[in-house]
Amino acid sequence: MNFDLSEEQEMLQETVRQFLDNECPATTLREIFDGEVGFDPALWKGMAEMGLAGLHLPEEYGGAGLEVLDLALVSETLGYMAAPGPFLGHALAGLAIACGGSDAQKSKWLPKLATGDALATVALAEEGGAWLPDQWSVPAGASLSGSKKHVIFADHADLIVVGTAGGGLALVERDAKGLEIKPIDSADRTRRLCEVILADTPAEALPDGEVAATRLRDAALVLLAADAFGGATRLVEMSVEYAKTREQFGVTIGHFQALKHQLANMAVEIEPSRGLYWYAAHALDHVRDEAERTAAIAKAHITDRYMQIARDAVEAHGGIGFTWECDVQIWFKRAMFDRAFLGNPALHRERAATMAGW
Amino acid sequence: MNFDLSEEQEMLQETVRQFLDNECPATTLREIFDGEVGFDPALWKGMAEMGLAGLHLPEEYGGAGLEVLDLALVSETLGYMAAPGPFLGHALAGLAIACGGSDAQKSKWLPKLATGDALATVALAEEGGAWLPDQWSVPAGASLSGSKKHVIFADHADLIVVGTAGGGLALVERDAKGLEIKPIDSADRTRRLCEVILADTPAEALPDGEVAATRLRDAALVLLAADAFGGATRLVEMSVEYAKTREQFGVTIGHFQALKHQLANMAVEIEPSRGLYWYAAHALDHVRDEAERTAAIAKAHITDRYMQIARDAVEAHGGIGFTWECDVQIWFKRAMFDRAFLGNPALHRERAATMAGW
Amino acid sequence: MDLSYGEELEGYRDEVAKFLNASWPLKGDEAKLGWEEQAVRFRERAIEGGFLCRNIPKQYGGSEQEPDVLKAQIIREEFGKAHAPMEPRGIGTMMLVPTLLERGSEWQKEKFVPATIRGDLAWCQGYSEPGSGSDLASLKTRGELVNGEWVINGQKIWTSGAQSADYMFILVRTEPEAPKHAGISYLLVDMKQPGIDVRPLRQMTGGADFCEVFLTDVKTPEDWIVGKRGEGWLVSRTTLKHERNSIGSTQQTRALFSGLVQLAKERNIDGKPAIQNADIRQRLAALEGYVKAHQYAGYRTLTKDAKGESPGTITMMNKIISTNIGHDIARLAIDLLGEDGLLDAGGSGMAAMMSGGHERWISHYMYSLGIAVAGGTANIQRNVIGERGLGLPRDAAAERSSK
Amino acid sequence: MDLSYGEELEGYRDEVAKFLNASWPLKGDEAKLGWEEQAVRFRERAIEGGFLCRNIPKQYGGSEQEPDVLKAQIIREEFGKAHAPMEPRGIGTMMLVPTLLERGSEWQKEKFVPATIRGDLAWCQGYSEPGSGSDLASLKTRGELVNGEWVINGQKIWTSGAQSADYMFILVRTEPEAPKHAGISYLLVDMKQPGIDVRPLRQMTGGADFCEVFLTDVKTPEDWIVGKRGEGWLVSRTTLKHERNSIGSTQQTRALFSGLVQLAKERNIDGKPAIQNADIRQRLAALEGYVKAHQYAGYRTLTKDAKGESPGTITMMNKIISTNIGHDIARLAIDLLGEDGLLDAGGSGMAAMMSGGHERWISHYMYSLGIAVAGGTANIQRNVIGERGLGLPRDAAAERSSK
Repeated sequence: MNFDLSEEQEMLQETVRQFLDNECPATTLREIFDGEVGFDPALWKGMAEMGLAGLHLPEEYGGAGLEVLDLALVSETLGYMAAPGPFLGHALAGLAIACGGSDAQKSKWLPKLATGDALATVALAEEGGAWLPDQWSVPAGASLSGSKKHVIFADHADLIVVGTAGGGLALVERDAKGLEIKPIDSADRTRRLCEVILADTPAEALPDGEVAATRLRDAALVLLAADAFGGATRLVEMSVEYAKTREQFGVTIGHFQALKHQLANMAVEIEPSRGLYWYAAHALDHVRDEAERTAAIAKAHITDRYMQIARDAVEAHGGIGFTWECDVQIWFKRAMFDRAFLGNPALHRERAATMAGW
Repeated sequence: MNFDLSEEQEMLQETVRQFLDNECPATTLREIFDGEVGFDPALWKGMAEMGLAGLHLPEEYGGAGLEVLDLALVSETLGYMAAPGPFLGHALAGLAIACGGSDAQKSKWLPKLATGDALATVALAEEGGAWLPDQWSVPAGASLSGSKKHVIFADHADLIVVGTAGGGLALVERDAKGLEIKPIDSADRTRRLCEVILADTPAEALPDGEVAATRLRDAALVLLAADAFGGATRLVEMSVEYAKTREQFGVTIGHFQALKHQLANMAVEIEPSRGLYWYAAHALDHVRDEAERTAAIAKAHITDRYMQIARDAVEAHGGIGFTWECDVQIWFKRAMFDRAFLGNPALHRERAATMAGW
Repeated sequence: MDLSYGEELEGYRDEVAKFLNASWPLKGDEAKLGWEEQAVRFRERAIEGGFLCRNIPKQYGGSEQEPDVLKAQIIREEFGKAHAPMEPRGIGTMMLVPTLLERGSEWQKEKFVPATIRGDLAWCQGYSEPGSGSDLASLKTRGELVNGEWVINGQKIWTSGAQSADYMFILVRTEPEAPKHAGISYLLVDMKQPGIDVRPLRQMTGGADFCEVFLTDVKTPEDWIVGKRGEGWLVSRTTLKHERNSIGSTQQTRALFSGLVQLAKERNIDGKPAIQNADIRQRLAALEGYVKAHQYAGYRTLTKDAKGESPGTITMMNKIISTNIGHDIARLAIDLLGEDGLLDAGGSGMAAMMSGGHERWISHYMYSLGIAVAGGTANIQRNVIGERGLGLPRDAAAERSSK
Repeated sequence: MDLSYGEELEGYRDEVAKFLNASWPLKGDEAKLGWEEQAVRFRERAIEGGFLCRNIPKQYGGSEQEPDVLKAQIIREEFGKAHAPMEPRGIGTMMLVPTLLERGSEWQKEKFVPATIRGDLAWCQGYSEPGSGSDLASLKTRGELVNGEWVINGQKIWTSGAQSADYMFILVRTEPEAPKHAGISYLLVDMKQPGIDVRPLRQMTGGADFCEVFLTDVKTPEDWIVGKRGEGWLVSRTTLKHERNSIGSTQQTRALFSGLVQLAKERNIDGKPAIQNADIRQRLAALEGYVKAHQYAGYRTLTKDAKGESPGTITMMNKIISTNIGHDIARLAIDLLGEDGLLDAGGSGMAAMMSGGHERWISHYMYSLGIAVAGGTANIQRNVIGERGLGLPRDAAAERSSK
C-alpha cells in the first residue's frame, strides 16, 4: 500500500512551482490576465523546455512517457499558481493522438507536440452544452463542416483535435481551408476560448478515435479536478493570510471566531479531496473499470468545492475581494472555468449515477 | 392594507397560551409524553371548553364561525407549547363535514364536535405514502374495506372521516362493524398515531366529499405549517435561553461568536415565515385561486425550517440536547411529525411546481 | 387581515392616479423637453400636490405631509405604473437630506436641501476607507482647522458616483487625541476643487460602480460642519422618522426570482427544458418558499409601520435574508447557464445586471458577492441579530472597540 | 502509487490468514465453549502469534511488536473477514492501557494491563461532568486525601458502560487552590463499592448508551493515582505512538453510504424507485464525492503513517468530515423514509442503528446529532483546525481559559 506521490512526483510539482514563481510572478500573471491576448509565448516555451508539453507522450516520440497522474500533478500546480496558458488543451490533444492516432499521425505530430514546437488544442463542445463524445454532431469525413465552441487558445494552435459525430476525433491543421477562429470574451482570462467554425475544412480522422475520445474526456475531467484542487487550496491560503494581516476593531480579523470557523470550513471542504483526484488519475492508467466513473465524480466534486471556496474567499476578503485589483478574482474565474468546462457537476453526477446502475 | 392579526386574534393566541401554561406546564407535558396513552381527556376537555373544538364550525351548529387563519393561529400556539392532544385531526374532521356534509350529517355531528362531546379524526394515508385525495384507493360505498395509516388518536375518536378512492370522504363511527384500530409506536408522543383497518365497515359518504377533501388537504398543510412555525420559534428561544445561562470557559456560551451566529441563523431561517403561513391560511378563505399552491409552499418551507432548527437546537444544547430528559426532543419529534405528515417537502414542492405550470 | 388598502386609501390611490393622468408625461411643448428637464418640472408639481418629498418641510422645498407609510406605498405603486419620476435617486436625497433636517444648521438646510431634492445637486458619501471596513470608526482621514478652514487629507473608498458629484459628505478625524468614536466630525466638501483625485475602482465583473477618492489638502469652510466637532459619528447615525419602504427589497427579490424561472424555461438539460428537471424544480420551489416568506414579512412590516408598532427583529434581518436569497438565485442561475458560465460578464457594471441578456446572470453571480454584502458585513449583521435581536451578550472584541 | 500492499506484506497477509485458518473458529471440544470463553483462548494465541496487543510489552501480556500500521491494517482486514475477535473492545484497551503504559507505576501496569487486555477487567471513563462539557478542565468532582485514602464526591456524565464496569479512571480536582488545569488528578476507582450510584441516561432515541455516575464518599487507595497530584490533565492527554486506524472511519462511512443507496432502491417516490428520481440521484452522487474523498484521504494517511511522515491537517479534520457526511446521509435517509419517519426509533440504543430494519435510519437520523458530535464539540474542532491547522490566532476566551 503506497497511496502517496513518489519523490520524483513531488519534485515535479516543486519544479513547476519554482519555475512559475520565477517566470510568472504576480505582476506577470496580472499583465497576462489584463492583456488583450492572454497568451505568453515565452512562458509557454519555458514550460515546454521543462518537458511539460510532452510529459505524457511516449518516449519514442520524444515525450517523457509519464502517466495521467503526473499530468494531473502538473495541473494541480498550474491551478495553484493560476498559470495562464494552453497546457490543458495541448496535453489533451497529445493524449488523444498518442492513444488513437495512426503511426504516421503520431510520427508527424507527437515529436513537435512534445517539444512544444507545435501547439495543439481540442475542439469538443457544440451548441447547447454538447460536450461529450456521444453528443457531438459534426459529421465525420475527409472534410468537416460545423461549429465548435469553447476551444482553448485555438487562435494560437497549429493543430486542432476535433470531436466528430459518432464520438470520433479528427485532426485539423492551422491553415486548413474554411477554418475560421473567433475569440470569445472569456471569463477566465488565463485560458481564453475561441469558437472554431469549419466549412468543408480538410481533416484527417484518428483511426482509433472513439477510444481516444473517451480517454480524452476522462483525462480532461481529471485535469480539471486537479486544477480545481490546486486553485481551491491556494484560495484557502490566501484567505487565511489575509485574516492574519487585516485588522479591524484593533485585532487581526483572524481572531474572530465566526471568520475562523468559515476558514476552517473552507479547508475541510477541499483538503480531503486531494486523494480523490489522485485516484481518478491513477485509475485511468491502472484501474480501467473504475476510471470513467471516478473521473466523473472527481470533476463534479472538486470543481463544486472550488467554486464555493472561491465565493467564500471573496467574502473572506471583504469589499476588496470583489475588485479587479484583488487577485482572488483570477482564481474565482478559473473556478468558473473548471466547473463549467466539459459540463457542470450535475451532468457528471447523473453520469456517475447511471454508471453505478442506479 | 392590513397584513396583521386583529386584537381578537392576538387575544385568542394569548388565551390558549395561558391556558396551556396553567394546565399543561412542563411537568404535565412530560408526563403525557412519557405516558402509555398520550391522551389527556381533561386537557382536551379544557381546550374544548375554551371553544377550540369548534372554532371554525358554523355558528348555527354551535361553533364560533371563525376562519382557517384562526385555526392556524391556535395551531401555532399549540406548536409553540408542544401541546399534546387530538386538535389537528378533530379540527380537520369538523372542517370536512362543515364543507362537504349533508344537512343531516352536519346536524348530527357538528354540535357534538363543537362542544368536544364527540371526538373526531381523519384517516388519509395509505400504504406507500399515499397521502393525497387522488392517491386514495379504499373503494367508496356504503361499507368500506381497506387500511389507513397514521390516523391521529383514532383509538380515542368517536368518528373517523375516511378518504376514499376518487378523492371523496366518508364517515365511520367508533363502534362500526369490522373497524379495527391498532396504535402505532409514534415518534411524536404528543400526537399518537394508529392504523385503521376497515373490513366491510358501514360508512356514510359526504355528498360534497371531493370538494371537502381538497379543502381538508390544504387546511391540513396550513395547520402543519403553523404548528411548525410555533415550534421552531420556541426552539430558537430555548436555545438562546440555554446560551445565556450555560457557562463554559468562564463565560456564558452565548459570548462565543460561532454559537451566536448559529443562533442568529436559526432566527433568520424561521422569523420571516410567519406571514407565509398567515397568507396561506387567509387564502383558503379569501383568495381561493392561490390557496392550494400557497398551502403547499408553506408546508414544505416551514416544516423544512422546523426540522433543521430542531437539529440545530440539539447541537446548541450540546450533549444534554440529545437526552430524553431534555425537552428539546419533544419539539424535535414534533418537527419530524410536521414534516412527514401529509408528505415530505419534496412532494409539495413538486406539486407547487406543477401548479405553476413549470 | 385585509390585503386591500381599504376604501379611504383606494380613494387616495384614485387621487394619485388622477394627478398622474393629468401631469405625466408632460404635454404640449413641454413634451419636447429632455427627460431630465421634464422630470424637474414634474417633480415641482408632484411636490405641490403632496406626492413627493413628503417628509420635508415646505420651507425647504418639500411638501410636508403627515407620515403615512401606506400612502407612500400607494404613491410608489402608482408612480411606478405610470413610469413617473420619484425623488431624485441617490445618496443625497436618501442620506444627506434627512441628516441635515435633523442636525444641520439653518443656513445648511436652506442652501442644500431644496437644491438636492430638486435634483440640482449631486452628492457622494465619504465614509469607508481602505483600512476601515466593518470597523468604520477606525477611519484615519484627517481634518485640521487652519485659518478658519478645514484642511482634509486622506483616502476614501467605495464612493459611488464620485466622478459626477458636486459635493461629498465626509467623516474625518478632527480630534486625534479623543477616543476612537469621539474624534470624528461630519463635514461637507465641494468636489470641484484641486486636491481631489477620483479613481474608478474596477470590480471583478469588469465594470466600475465605485471610486476611490484621494484627498490632498482639500479645503472646506469652518462652518461646513454638521453638528459639533467630534460628534460626526452620532451625526452619521441620524435617521429621521421616515416612510420606510418595507417591501421594496422583497419586490426586487421577486423580480429576480421571476427572471430565474424564465431562465429555467429557456435553458435545456439533457435536451429538455431545465424546468422539467426534477432537481431544478425542487430547487426552484424551495427558493420560492424563501421568496414568498420574505414577501409576506414585508407586508407585515408595512402594516406594523403604518400602525406605528414595532415589527420586531425582522427589520434587522431583511438585509441578510435578501442576501441569502440572492446567493441561492445566483447559484441556481449559474447552473442553468451551464457552458455560458464560461463567458465574460460583459465588462460592465450594474447596468449589465439589469439588461435582458443571459450574461446578466453572470454579472449577478458575481454581484451576489458584492461589497454591500461581502465579508465582515454579513458577520456584523449576525452579531446585531444575535446581540440586539436575541439579547445574547456582546463580543469581547466589540466591547473593546466601543470603549 | 500502488494500492496493493506489495509482495512482502502480502506474504504477511498469507501468514495471518494461515494462523486464522488454523485457529479460528476453535475446533473440537473448544468449539463447544461460549463465545466469550472462546475469544479469551483465541486472543491468547493471537497475542502469542504477534497479531494482537502489538504495542504492549510482553511482560504486561502483549506481543510487543515493531509498530507497523500496514501490518495492523492487514490484521484488521483478515480478522474482519474471518469474524475473529480483536482486542477486547472498550475504553479500557483503547484509553486506559496506553495511559498506564506511558504514565503508570510499575505495580499499576502489572495489576491492570494484562487483565484488561485479556478482557477480564472492564473500565469506564469518568471525565465529563454536567457543568463541564467542551470546557472539561472546569470539572468540579472533588478528591480529598483522608487517612491515606482518596475520598471522592461529585458527579460524572456520559459514562458509557458504567453499569458493567469493574473500574473507572477518573479526573478529580484534588488541589482546589491551584489554577484550573493544574488542580486535577487522575485516579483509578473500584466501581463495586457503596457510594457509587449509576443511573442510565436515556437518549432521545429511547435507548440508553450512557450513564450518569453519582459519587458520594467513594474511596480509593492513595497510590491508585496515575502520575502525580495535579498532573491529571496531562496524564489524560497521554497518547502513545500507536498503530492508528486511519481508515476505520472511512470504512464505516462507506458502509453507511451503501446502506443509503440500498434504501433509495427500496423506497418509492411517485410510484417509482426513489433512485430513479433526478433529485435523489444528484444528492446521492454529490454525497458519494464526499465519501470517496474521505476514503482516499484515509489511504493517504495510512501511507504517511506507514512512512512515519505527517499526514498534515487532515488528521484534525477526520472527525468533522465524518460528522458532516453522517448529517447528510441522515437527512437524505429521512427524506427517503417519507411517512415512516413518523415511527418511533424503536426505543433502543446503538444496537437499533446496526439492525437491518428501516427504523435504523430513524435511529441514525437522531444519532447523527449524538453527543459525540453535538454542540460545542464541532465548534471546538473548528477552533483547532483554524488555530493549530491554519495558524490563526487564538480566541480571547480560550486564551483566558488556558491560563
